[in-house]
Amino acid sequence: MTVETVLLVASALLSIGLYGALSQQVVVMVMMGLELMIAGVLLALGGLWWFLSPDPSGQVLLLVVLAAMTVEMATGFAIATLLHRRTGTDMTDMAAELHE
Amino acid sequence: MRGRVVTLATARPRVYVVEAPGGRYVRAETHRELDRRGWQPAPSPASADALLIAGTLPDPLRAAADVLWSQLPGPRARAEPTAVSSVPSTLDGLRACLRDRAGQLADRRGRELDEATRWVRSDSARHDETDHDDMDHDDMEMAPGGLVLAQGAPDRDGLEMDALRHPLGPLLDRWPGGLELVTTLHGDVVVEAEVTWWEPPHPTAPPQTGRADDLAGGWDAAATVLSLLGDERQARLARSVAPSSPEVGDRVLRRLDRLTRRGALPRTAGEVLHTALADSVPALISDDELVELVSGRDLGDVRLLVAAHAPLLQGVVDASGSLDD
Amino acid sequence: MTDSSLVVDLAFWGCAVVAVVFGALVFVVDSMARATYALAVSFVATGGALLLMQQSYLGVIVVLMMVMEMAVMAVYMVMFMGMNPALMPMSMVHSHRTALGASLVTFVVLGSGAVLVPWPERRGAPSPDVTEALGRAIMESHMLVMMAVGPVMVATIVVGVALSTARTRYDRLGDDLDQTPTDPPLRGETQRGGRRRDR
Amino acid sequence: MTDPLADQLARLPAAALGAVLALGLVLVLAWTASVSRGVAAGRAVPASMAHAPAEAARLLRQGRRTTLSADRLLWRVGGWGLFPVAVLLIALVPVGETALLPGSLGVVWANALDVVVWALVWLLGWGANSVAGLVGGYRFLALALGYELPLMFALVAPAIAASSLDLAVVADAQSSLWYAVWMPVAFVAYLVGVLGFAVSGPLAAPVGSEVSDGALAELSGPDLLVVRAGRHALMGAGAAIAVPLFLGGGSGPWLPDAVWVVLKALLLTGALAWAAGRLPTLRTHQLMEPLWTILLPLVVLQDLVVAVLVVSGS
Repeated sequence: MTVETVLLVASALLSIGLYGALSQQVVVMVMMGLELMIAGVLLALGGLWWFLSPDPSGQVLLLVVLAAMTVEMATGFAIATLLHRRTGTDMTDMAAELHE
Repeated sequence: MRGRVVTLATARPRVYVVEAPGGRYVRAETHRELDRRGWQPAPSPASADALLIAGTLPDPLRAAADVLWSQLPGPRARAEPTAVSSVPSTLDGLRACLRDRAGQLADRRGRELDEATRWVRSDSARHDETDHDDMDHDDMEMAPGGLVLAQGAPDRDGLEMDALRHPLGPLLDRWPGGLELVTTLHGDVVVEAEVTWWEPPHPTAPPQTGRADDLAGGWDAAATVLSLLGDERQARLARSVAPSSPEVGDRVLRRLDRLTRRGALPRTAGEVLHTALADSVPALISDDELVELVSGRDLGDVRLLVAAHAPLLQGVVDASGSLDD
Repeated sequence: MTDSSLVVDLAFWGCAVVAVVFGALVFVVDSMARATYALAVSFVATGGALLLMQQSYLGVIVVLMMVMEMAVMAVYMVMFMGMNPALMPMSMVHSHRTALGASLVTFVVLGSGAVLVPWPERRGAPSPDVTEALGRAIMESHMLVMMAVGPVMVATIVVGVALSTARTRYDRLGDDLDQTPTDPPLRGETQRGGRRRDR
Repeated sequence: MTDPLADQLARLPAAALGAVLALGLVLVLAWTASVSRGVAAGRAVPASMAHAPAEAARLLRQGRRTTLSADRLLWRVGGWGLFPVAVLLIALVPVGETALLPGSLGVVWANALDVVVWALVWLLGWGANSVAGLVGGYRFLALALGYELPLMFALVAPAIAASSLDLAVVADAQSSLWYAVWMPVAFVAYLVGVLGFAVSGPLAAPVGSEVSDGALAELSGPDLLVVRAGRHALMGAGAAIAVPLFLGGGSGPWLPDAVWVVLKALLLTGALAWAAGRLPTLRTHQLMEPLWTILLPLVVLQDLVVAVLVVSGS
């Protein structure tokens, strides 16, 4: 376990998440892609913190990332429910058509 | 050693008790006999050792009984007592069958494991014509298992939910014999229901009539409700109540009232039981009233409501005599 | 580095492989439930990797939060996708190639960065109790951050409920909030001024 | 390089012994819960004691029920996961000198483990592909949201009072007065949470009889056995965690610490299981309001009171 390997794993997670976020049609699946990306960010920050400068402020940043993740999920679910209620759709493509 | 384990394992078999049309008295006696022996009824066919159908099934339900029978994992035993007096010997027979190693082995070898699958396949073939087109995912109409997928419909909260057709009965434990209630579910809430009654092959006469029996019907319903609430202790008390033991009756009644007050029991169910046990015989319930009663309720409430009203249902009364006799 | 024993290395690679493989499975498996729980496993492994880097509190919080969140996520999945538990072949992707290309490029760029950048040596040493240090940080020097996170969370709850629900409390009880609630809560369609049903 | 590894290997026998002891303790606690449940259901004591072995024999002999298009992998994960979660919870409890899994974050780990039950029970209901199972799984998630927040805030109270998240430290901090005595609301909320993740008592709606045992409806044979044992074990494990959190850990006269921990856990398990057997199962929608609007605010208030007392005391 070195800083290089941790970052390598983190970038793998981030890339898989990016693929999901770009390619999936269903809102919830897009959110899962985003979650995976955030997992990569968490791991990268954790690794950088531990291997480069393990003082407490770095951990606070991680905590903020975690909080941001919950906010993203909660709002995402709420918007997905709203969309579903309004239009019966769960697809990003159809949501895009709404403003046309 | 093996023999001792088998004896231990079959000391108190779990019996899945189903009431056939008109089989009310045999079923009630079966439950009382189970209590006497300290056996517990099985809550579902999956965990049951034995299937007991109380009363005589009409021919069209025979195939459904076979599907139910195929759901018992085995070792398994099956019986259909038709008279109150034959219940104890039937239960002895079930246990003997479970202990018969050679017989159980033969049963396991001869089993067709996919009876339920075949049944669903033929059933979904019938449903195919009624399937209407769905816009976007035509290819997803059918799951690989051959199941029909649910269609969406707005639920009571205005959110689109899957609407699922889910039949309750006619072969279900703690359920009035012969009643088939086909519900349409949103999640677990019943939005629509259709009632069908299956007639007994020949009318069965109640073993006794008169006021004593009226009360027995009420106590039987109370016992079923308590059992559905998971309170087997009080259910046993309710089943043991004869009109001659008012103290026990009072205890059960107080318990029921408390459950109603605490909201463990739907108020309607609690009230009708209270009326039947404490005051007078409540009015009979027509099929339309039954549908009205269950719609908007969740699946659990539906079971409790039907159980509480069982002695008052028109079809039950027609098949096996009533509280009004 | 200092604590790179063989055991820690093995555990880290175990966690890493699980995290990446299950992360990929999210977009491969055929059922929503499996996809959701694959993501949960991936997160648990990420939490495990954080634990190995002595960030016990964050690691366990990641495990706790993500299992909870995925349990709820599964409900949304099923609700919006309308799927039964059958393993159903599904492919709901658009611009598959672009996405694949973009993610591959990202991986190559980030990965080579991770390997090629000459990372500096560690400055400072971790405090003996990392969790306590974190607690002191958010309650002393970085208190402002936590004070900001709190209201944001509350706002999220309010926004989430407001966006997703169609009812208000007036739907349930009408104008008179002292009434006992109906049982069942509401019958039939959503109705304004909630009709009371005495059952 | 070899030294740490050899170190780890040298610790293996002790760890294995500890694991066996934890497993044994979980089994005893689960059996206690089962006996107490039987007594509450009106069975005689000897019959209640024989109930678990007889049911085990019956279910081990029983075959497996198959359902159409079941997601067998997830279904089995859900069922067979419950018991290991209980074992891990027990491993966190400091018995005597140390816990099997000691650490400065025992309280948070206990919380994380009980959240795993969310996933397992839902998977159990989902995997079978049956209406009763799904109803049970969804009921559980609704209830879980209701009981989990009070449970989390209940766990916070002892941690504040002892200024530590380490279960051993929390236990030691109660030498003068048990936390159960001066933070009763948190204790009650915690016990409600235990009933919740053991899916029993008033919170047993997910396996309610009125929906054919809900999440358990399609289980048979050994699969059913491990789930039933798992539920009893979770109740025992929840009670065991309450010992260092609220009941003073190993403190007590005459007997060694370890004995007191086990004794308290057994007594609490028995009491909890008896209460669970006697209290009626409440319907899910009836529980939502009391859990969210009464219990949760009360527990938060309890935390506030504890925090104020701790700050003013120090």
